[in-house]
Amino acid sequence: MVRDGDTVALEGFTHLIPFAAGHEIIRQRRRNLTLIRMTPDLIYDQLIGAGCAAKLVFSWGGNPGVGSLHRLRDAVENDWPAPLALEEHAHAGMAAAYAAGASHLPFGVLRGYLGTDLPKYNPKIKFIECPFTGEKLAAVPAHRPDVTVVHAQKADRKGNVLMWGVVGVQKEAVLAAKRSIVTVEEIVDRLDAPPNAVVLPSWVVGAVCAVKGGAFPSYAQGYYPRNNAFYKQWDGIAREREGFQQWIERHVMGTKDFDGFQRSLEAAVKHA
Amino acid sequence: MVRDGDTVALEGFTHLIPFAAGHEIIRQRRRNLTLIRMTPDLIYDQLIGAGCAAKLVFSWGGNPGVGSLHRLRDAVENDWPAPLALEEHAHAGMAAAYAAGASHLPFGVLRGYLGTDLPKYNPKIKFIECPFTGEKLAAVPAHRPDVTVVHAQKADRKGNVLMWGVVGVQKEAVLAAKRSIVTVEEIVDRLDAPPNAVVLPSWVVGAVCAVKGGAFPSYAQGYYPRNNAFYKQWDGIAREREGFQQWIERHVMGTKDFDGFQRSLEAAVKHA
Amino acid sequence: MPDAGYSSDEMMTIAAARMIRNGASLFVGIGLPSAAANLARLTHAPETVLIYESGTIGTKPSVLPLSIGDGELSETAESVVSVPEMFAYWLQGGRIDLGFLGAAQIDRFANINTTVIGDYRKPSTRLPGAGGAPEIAASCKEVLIALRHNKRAFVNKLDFLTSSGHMEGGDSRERMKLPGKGPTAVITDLGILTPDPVTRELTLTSLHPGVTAEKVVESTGWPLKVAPKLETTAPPSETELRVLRDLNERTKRAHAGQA
Amino acid sequence: MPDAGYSSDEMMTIAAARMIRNGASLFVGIGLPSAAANLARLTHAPETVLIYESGTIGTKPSVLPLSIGDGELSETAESVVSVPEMFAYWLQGGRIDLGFLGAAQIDRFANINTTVIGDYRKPSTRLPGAGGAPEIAASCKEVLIALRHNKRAFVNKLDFLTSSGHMEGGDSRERMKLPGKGPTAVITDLGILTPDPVTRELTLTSLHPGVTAEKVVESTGWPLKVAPKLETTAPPSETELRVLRDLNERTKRAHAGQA
Repeated sequence: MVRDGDTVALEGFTHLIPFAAGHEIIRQRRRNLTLIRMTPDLIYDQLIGAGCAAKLVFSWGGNPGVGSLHRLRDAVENDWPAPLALEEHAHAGMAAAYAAGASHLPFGVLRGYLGTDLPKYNPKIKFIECPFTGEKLAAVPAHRPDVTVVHAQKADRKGNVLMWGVVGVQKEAVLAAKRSIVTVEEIVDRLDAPPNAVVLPSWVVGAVCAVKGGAFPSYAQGYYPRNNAFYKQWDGIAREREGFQQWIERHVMGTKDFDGFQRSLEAAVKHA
Repeated sequence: MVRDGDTVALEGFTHLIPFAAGHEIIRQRRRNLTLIRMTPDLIYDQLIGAGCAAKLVFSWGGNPGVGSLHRLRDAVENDWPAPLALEEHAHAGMAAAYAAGASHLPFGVLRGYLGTDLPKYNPKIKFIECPFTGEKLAAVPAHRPDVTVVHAQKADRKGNVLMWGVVGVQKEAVLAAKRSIVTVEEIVDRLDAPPNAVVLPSWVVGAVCAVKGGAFPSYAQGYYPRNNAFYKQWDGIAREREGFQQWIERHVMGTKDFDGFQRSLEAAVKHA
Repeated sequence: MPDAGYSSDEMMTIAAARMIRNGASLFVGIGLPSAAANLARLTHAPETVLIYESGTIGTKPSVLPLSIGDGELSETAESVVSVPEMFAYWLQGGRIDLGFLGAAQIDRFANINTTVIGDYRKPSTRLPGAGGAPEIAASCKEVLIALRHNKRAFVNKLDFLTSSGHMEGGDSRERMKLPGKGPTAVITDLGILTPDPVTRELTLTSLHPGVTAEKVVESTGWPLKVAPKLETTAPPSETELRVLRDLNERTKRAHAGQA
Repeated sequence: MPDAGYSSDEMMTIAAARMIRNGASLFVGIGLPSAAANLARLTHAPETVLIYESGTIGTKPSVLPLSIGDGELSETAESVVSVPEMFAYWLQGGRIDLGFLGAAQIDRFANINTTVIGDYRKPSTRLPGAGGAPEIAASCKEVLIALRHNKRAFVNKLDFLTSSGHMEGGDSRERMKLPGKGPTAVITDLGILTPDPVTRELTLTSLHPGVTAEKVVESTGWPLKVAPKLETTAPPSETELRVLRDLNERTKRAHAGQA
């Protein structure tokens, strides 16, 4: 469902990051993507390093608590493996842009960006006046991805999706998109969602696909914890181009699916 | 905490309507209030008929599924017991105004009011242009009540509040207000809130007060159902001024608190 | 029609229910829209997704709710969201197939009034007002309207335009950039009116059994256009009548014994 | 300071933690802010409400999270909200007492850069970027900033202004109508700087034990003002050191054994 040149959002705020779906995009050798994501994280470091991206729309591009995303930096600083255009926001602006997209509004309004240099480099940040008070507020155009991909804990057999814990902007990202894909830890007979839970009814979701462990090395609350050690290891894997390329070839391109990827990683650990 | 002349929002969308708090405002003979509420319902019919209100900010003023709010109509059509200024919106505009208030934005934006006569009579509905696409969108000023009152199912001993089911605009109304009061069905040792539940942490709530049954004749999910029969009876009680006044005198002014009100209503049913 | 075996209100509800496509997402108001939507769900359209503005999505009530937020709606819903989310992400989001409205007054272009009879500032009758209707009328992909047919309701000029139909007809709705297509049918106790594809003026296209075109024209406050090929609405089937009456009976019992 | 019995980073974290008033609501970033906030919560400020931008409100983690959304944050939170709600209703809503930021560069008016070193379009070092910082800096009632003190960080001119401090000093922040008061202290591994009440220029007001004013001035990329009455930061107490080290030890163990 992802095509070359698409604008794609893979969301999940530290939690439920759709790594399995990201790997599949790499395996399918998609090119020229505009990638949207608040926190690019390891998943976009991999997509960028693998040459899938032409542009990144984001607000914080680091390896949380560890340091840099070396593939992102290499693309920005040295155009490797290809130049990467940046459309840079702050989190508040990204959140407002997704919410506007979900709301079918052309723009979102926020009290933001005042005094910062971001509007100088991102023409999509403008300032408007309140029609009642004259106050100056920031405006950002709505995000409307061609495809949004998120990972969730459960779906029922009809395709209704349930997620809980840190839910980030996943709901907004799905509702803002033209098409959407949800990978889930498991498909169950009954969702048994608590009242007011975050549920995506089947009729607003394009496709649902069970991928156990599909958020690794991020986490799925109630299923497995964040693999903080892998996040730390990534710093070494991605620091040099060669090491990164070997890793991607061996564990992503060299495997058929996410299950294969996980087995390949385990084998590597055993032989280390 | 409610003073004469205040702008007051008692919210609860068909569910968890803070009737007990409304009665207390009537008992305290508050005057000159600006009442905000999406659906005035019986609670505002009572406040208006009792002479507490100078202005009503609303979007739908009926007795749901039954018919008119006769006290509201009498105030608008005949200035009884006092003239009532109207600031009239649609639901979408009211919801956007509360959300803007909770967000500390001076106004909310919506795709609304296009083609309708409402902007002709409500100068607080304006139209703005999207700075990116030039599209015409409606803008409404944020609601910032002096006091918001809501009813919820539970609070813990620290004052954290949990509500579930139809949660309406209660969270937004509380967060938009300068002061807030929450009545609850019960105070418990532990909230045991499910993940992502609607919780108001104690530090954003002004006061919490246990009033068992305090949403009658609306309902508190998990505690008691909506008393649809009373909603139907209200049509007869409120149709004529005399009948309404007798009812308010006997059951509200003539009782000390909501418990007294409920006993007084029960006694009336037994003698009928 | 005392000997038809059904009332004209039943015919209206059943005719309205038939317009609901199975699987459609449906934004439902209280009263006839709710009855028709639930009738459809219990007969030919079991996969219909019922949405009430209280925030309840995909609800399956066993009785008709009196309010749009009765407890059963939230207990049987697939998802219950806040009211700001309902209006922003769901209705304005453009994901609702069909909106279903009632009205106190309607004009020839299916614009409707639910606000006042008489002058806004000194009304002879103050009606409940807009509620969710203006944005339902604007943002749902299609809109159905149901109301009883008489000259007080079908007026030459609205006292107040609460919710936009086809505005002044022709392409005036499109020019105003309202997102949805607007009203596609008006179902009454006498027949069915649909907008002319070009002028968008409401035209009588179907008569309920036993009703004459003259009766409908007489009950309309403007010179009503009548389609050259006028159809007759199929009478209620046994199943439709039985399911509707059962639903109404269950509803009556449920809303009685409490006060 | 090899014989002080604590490191300069420990002094910095502890000095930062002391600035947190018990009961305050605190918007916390990862790294030193998170360590200081949790240290405060585990010592003198048990009622501190910790808020991470992942949507977790009132969390009580037993170890320091590596990311701002680790599972323990949501498991121990009083409430977990969506990210759009966090930024709109909570941060922008103006209900957070204290924001706590780090920085790669800071200028004399406590404006900070976390975006790039060098030219934006051809940076020598691409940093992670803004994240939540610009609106934390704008909307929290007060802001604390913590970073190591050296000339690469304390610069005469920022390469990029990511988050607004006191802008050009004086009343320039107020004139820009930023909602919060802005930075009230900068805590480093050498001492504490606070903005002059009038000019808003950062002034050295406290030295950590064993540090000289000359050393701080030398480590600053502009001619640093030094307060006439320079205080000395109280050294870490035994309790502070023990709780911080326990916390770091627990954290290290928790983040190791998984991959």
